[in-house]
Amino acid sequence: MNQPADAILSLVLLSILFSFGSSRLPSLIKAVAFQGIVVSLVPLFVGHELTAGGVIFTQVTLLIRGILIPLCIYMAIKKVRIRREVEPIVGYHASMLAGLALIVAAIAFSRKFDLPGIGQYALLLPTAIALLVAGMFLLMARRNAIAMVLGYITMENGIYLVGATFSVRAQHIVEFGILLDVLAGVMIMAVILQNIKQTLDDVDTALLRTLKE
Amino acid sequence: MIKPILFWLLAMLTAPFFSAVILKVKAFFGGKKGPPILINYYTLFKLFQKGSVYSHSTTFIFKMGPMISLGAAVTALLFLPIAGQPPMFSWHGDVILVLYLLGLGRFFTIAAAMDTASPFEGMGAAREAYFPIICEATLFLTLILFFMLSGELRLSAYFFGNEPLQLWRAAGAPLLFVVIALFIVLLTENTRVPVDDPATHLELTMIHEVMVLDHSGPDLGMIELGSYLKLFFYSTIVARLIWPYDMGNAFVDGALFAVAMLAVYGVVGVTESVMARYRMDKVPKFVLTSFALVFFATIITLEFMK
Amino acid sequence: MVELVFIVPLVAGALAFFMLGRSGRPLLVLTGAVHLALSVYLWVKRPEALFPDYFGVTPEGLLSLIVISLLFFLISIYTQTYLARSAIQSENIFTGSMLLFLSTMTMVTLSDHIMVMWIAIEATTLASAPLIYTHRSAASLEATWKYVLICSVGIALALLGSVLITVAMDVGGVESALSFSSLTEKARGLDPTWLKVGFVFILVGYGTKMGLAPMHTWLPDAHSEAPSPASALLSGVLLNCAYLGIFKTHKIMVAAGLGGFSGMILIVFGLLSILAAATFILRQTEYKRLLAYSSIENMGIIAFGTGVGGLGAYGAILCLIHHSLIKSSLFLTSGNLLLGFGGRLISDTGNLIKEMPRTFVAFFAGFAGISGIPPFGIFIGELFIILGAFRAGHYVAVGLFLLSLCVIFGGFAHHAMRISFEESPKTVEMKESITLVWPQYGLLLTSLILCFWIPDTLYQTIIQAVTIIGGGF
Amino acid sequence: MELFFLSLLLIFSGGALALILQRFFTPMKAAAALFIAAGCLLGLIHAGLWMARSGEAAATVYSIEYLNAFTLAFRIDGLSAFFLIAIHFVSMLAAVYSFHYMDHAEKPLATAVNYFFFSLLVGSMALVVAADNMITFMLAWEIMSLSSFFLVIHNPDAAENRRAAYLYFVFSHVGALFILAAFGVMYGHAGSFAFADMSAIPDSVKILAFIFAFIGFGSKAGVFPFHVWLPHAHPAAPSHISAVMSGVMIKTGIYGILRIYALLDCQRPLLGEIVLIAGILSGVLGVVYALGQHDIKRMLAYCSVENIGIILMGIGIGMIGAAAGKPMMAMLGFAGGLLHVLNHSIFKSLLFMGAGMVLRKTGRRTMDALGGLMKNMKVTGTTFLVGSVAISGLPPLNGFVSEFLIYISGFSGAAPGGRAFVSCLAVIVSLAVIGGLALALFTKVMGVVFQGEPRTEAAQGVNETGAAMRFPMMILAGACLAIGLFPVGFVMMAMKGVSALGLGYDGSGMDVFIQLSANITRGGAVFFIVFFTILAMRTVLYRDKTVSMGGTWGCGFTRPTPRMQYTASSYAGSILEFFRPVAPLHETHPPIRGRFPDRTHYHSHVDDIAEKGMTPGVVRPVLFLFDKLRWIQHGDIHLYIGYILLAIVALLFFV
Repeated sequence: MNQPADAILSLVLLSILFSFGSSRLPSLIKAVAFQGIVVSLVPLFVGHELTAGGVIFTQVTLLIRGILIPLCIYMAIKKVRIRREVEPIVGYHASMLAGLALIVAAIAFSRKFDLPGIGQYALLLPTAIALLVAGMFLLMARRNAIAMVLGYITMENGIYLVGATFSVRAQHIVEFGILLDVLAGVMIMAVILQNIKQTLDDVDTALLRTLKE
Repeated sequence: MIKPILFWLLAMLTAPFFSAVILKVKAFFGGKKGPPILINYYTLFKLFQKGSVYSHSTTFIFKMGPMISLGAAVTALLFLPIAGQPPMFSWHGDVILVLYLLGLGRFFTIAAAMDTASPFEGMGAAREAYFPIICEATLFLTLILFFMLSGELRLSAYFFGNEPLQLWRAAGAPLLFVVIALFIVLLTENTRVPVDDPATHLELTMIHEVMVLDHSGPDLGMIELGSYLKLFFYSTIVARLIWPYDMGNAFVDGALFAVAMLAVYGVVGVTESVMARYRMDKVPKFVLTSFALVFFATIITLEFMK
Repeated sequence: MVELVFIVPLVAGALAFFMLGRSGRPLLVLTGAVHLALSVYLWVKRPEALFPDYFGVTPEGLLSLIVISLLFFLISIYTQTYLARSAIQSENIFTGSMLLFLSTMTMVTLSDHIMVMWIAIEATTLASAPLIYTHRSAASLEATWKYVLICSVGIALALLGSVLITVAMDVGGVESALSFSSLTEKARGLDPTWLKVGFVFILVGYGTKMGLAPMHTWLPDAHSEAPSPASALLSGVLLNCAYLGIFKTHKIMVAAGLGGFSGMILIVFGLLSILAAATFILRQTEYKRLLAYSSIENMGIIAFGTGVGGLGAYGAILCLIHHSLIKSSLFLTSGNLLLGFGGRLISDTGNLIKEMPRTFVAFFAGFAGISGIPPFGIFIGELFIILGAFRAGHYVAVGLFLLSLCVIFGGFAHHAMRISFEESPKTVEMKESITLVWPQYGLLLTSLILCFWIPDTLYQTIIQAVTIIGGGF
Repeated sequence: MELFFLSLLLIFSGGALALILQRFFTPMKAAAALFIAAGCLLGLIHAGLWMARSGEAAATVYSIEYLNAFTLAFRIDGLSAFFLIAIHFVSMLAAVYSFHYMDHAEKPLATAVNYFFFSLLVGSMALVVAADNMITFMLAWEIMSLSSFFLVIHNPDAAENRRAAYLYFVFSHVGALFILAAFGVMYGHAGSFAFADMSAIPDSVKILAFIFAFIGFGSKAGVFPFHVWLPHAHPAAPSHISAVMSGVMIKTGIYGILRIYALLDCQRPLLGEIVLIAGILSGVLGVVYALGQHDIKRMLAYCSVENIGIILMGIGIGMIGAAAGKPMMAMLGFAGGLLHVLNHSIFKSLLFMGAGMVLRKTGRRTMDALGGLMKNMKVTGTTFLVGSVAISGLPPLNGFVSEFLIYISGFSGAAPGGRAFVSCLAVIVSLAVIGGLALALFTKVMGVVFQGEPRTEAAQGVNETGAAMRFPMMILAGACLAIGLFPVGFVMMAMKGVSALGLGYDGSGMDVFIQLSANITRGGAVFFIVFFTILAMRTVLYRDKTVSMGGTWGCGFTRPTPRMQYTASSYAGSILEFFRPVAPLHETHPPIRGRFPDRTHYHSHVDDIAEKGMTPGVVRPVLFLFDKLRWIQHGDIHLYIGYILLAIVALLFFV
């Protein structure tokens, strides 16, 4: 815990618990936004040489991950006045417990391998794994479509955390392409959400089970 | 070469006589005088003199039936050693040909019966088609046995000279089963009691007689002659098996053979006198016993030869 | 120069969004033609890319590319009449997305960089989402939602997989560009554990997109809800693009000496997909879903063949090409069925041979082809895959393979007979105009010819593609 | 070889011409029939010339490059040539027959398509028997199946035709997959597509491959219990197609079995016993089921099953003989089986053509609706009679010759002791039983269809116009008699086929065959002499006798009617009763009650146990199993994502 990175990463872990426990979408969005900001800042702390391009790119990432993506989800909610509940399949308390277990498991799991370059950042890998699985968890444990989208974003954040810290080689242009993809994806999802709301008058995915065998 | 022909002609001439013996025996059991011993010759003579009446329904098959059945029987006799004398033809596998020729005769007898559009003849035809199937199985099983015993596949190898004796020597007691089985086959193939009663008056229960209802004149004569010959054929086989000895003199052998034949025909007559016709659905079981017997014999013989 | 091939449709697509009414249609054909010409040029010349560390001309890429542009050209011709016959609102979005879709898929085939490949594949998802939602119905909305979400999640995992491969580089201490080609060269140095993990993630990720069971769940919905030309593209070539990603990674694995591991995984997933397809083909009620599941089956067959390697890998590539040709023709034919009978249920159709004879020819030929009956090419592909599998000694696997093929044929044939010969509930009064049948005929004819004669250059390209994964004979 | 391909070219061009000329009905038929027949004639000449070569003729080989790396290899040896003769002979006559048979002028396109696929079928059959590597074989085989499928579905309006076509399609494709599996097993060990390299693989593998191949080819040949498609497909197809399919197409299955056997060169008695048991089952059950049929074409189809059984019995006994090291037994068995292939192709196509003529003129396939056709259909009736006698295996016709050889083979193996004895015993007895049943069967058909009085007005006042339909039947009937009386040449042909099996039996023992054939000829001659003598006597007896006509003696019935005739059902009834365990007989007839009973009816139906067992035994379990899995796709996206996670986790365990 002697690294500043670890300090904020622990906050991210907290935000995961928070997102698991929160029953209302706006708070969930805030949590996701916070994670986005943090993960896009992490590369600055992790000791890569800070080129100008690097710094600029970090800011762009911050802009997109931290602000744009959460914003367009928020807009979607605003525009169509979606109910604020996340309609859990797994209850909040159970989710909280699951989150704790997840974090512990992630830390224990990441002890297994020591990777060059990031050895000293104790929480980096755990956080990445935790974010990944947490996203998956939200995707599977929330009936509300928007919550699911947010889960997807959480996942993406986790993957970005891994990517940004390990693939030092990855050219920024490529990273940027990835970023754009994610952004576009989220936007399209937002559009779909609006359409769902308009056609079905709710974003409860229980209504989206007509196509089956 | 002359002797085979002689015996072949002799067989064809005496066949009607032997059949008459059956009638005599039955008459005896019935306490009657019975028809003259040459009755069958009179019948044939009478029939050959007559003309014929044909049904509108019939076609040329109706006319072919008698000819082919007679022809088949005659040809069969050409391959059979009569009275232990050499047959006119004999080669590897001739016995199969003979059996199938008799089958050909049956085919056309049935076809001729079906030609008349008469319900009763169809009925008889169906039975005529049914029962011999089992007989054939029996016969071919017997053939396998004989082949195992003699290592040959020709009639003369079983019934010529003292070959039958060789069979008895090789097989021994089991051959007794075969004799019984062959006797059953004889009764079935020639539609005698207990399979069929030639003397009955109810068409519903007939087999052979009903099939020839519409034949008349020479056609009927040929059919009768054919049936005599067929009976003679099977009787010869049985007779040779019960009298397997060979004296080496044609006349003596002929005489003894005639005696054996009389015995066989007599037994047929006795059977007809003491037994009643089986119900039609009982007949297959009766015929199957012959198959069982031969099968039994074959198995035992196998043990012997081991 | 290489990049031009996907830039052209990109620009055209951007343009198409602003072309109102039906003015976009000719652009579709025009772009298709240009694209075809460019691809042929690429095939012949094999030029260098402007950004060689992102893009490059690889044999497998070329194969997919040429198929894509041939298909797109014919499909665009078909689309003219289809659009005219069916009511589609906001046509400009449809045409625009079609073109963008084409451009992104082209990009997939030409990208050599792991990340760029990922970007392109994700882009195909985004570009094709509007196509699925064309009909604006609740069902199509649901299909789109599932398609986008499931594919995005899956592909996110593929991204993780790509990242993990870079981790494998770090751990293995390999200095290399992130391009498939150079990684394949230096594969020996990569850390095997991380490489395996990376492959697993990439397989599941791109497998989701390729429609391998159990990640196939989105596929039947999307393919059945999209308008037929779009389904033809989705099923015909999009799956190939996803397969390309797996194929290239498999190449790295083989080069790293982990071919056994990845091959076995491919075989297992292939079998799973075939079994899943069998499950739903048997009692299928909608003909487009039927075709969709048949695509899953064929993807399974291809994965199986790739995993088997040797003769099987060669057969897999043949299956890949012929499946694209035949399946897209079948989907176009299903468009005719929809136009003619108006219903999407199999029970809505019937007696095709009398009602729409020309369509019947295309339909039944396609059915025979997809079931691996000559004179269509899948037959020879499956033949090689099966023989190759026996050669490689996977007796149990190939036994399951054959049995499930029997089941699938039984089911598919039942539906095909139903559609073709049973009494029809209604009489069709649709004119089978040339453009509604000849594209299918063209595709089927190509498959037929390729079953008996493969141009040498094509043959050489296939061989180049498969030799690295131990393909060939 | 050039001649061979030239004939193929002619045949295919016939089909193509049909499609081109479909506008003009009669010229189209004429052109197509002419070209196909000419092509077949050429092929026949080619095969005949090949056969005519003296001594151990070497195989002619030909190969073309295929898909840059492979070859389509063709090889014609004795076996191929033998089958080619049958194929081309029957197809030629069928083509001629079709000219008058296909008279639906209102459906020119359907007819043209029929001719097209007919030519494809003939050509692909020729290619199948000429193929010399797996790829070529499978290609030709599948095209054969596909084209014959389209021939079966010629008239899709009738529901039973559709069902028949579906059954046939599935059976042939599944069979093809089994063959492919067999090839796969072989390729897996030999590593080569060429047929020549297959004998090097281990014996256990050989047995596996042979069993796969036997199932595959058996389902094409109609071996019990894979024959289910056959009695459905043959009535559905046009009669000349049934003639070709039943006459020669199913024989390609026999060819496949023989070829695989020759390739594997595996001398285990087990193989022979498998073939033998299958043969006996098909033989007996086939003829029993045939007895139970009312539809004449269905009956003939089941009868094909029976004859396939006889052929397999010959081949099986031959294989057992080869395994037991008894050359004479082996050669006789194979020769008998092969000769029966030729014979059956002749008389079965003859019978189907006759049935086709009946169907054309009366429009009825139900036997009990016919009767008395002999009077107006002299040629058809007579040739049908010849065919019936021949197929019952009776002398002096060709059916007897092949069965005779099989009998002799069985007997020559019937030395006590040893594994072979039981097989021989089984073969001989079951052949005898089959012979008897076949006799009953065909006396029934002759009697009910062609003899007696017409049972319905459909059978009254018919004719047999159409020379193109009569002519082939006469040729075929002539062929039956020719082979039956002078078998030596044909037996030698069969021997050429046997020598191609590579059993290492040289020319020795040929004299035995010549002897046997000569004997058969002598037997026939003797019979004919006797017969003609009797004929002469008969004519003498009938000279200047009064021959009058009258009604049939109705045994007391004053007004007999045609409806009183014995029906096919009742004719076969008692025999079927005997076989009830294997052929469940269902009868429905309301009992007659009351003093003045009203009209009653009788309906009987025999179940094919294989067909009965197919649904509960195969279809339902499969459906059940897969229906249990359908919940996978239940529409809930959460679990869909769960699947992805599951896949990842499962895979990570194996890393």
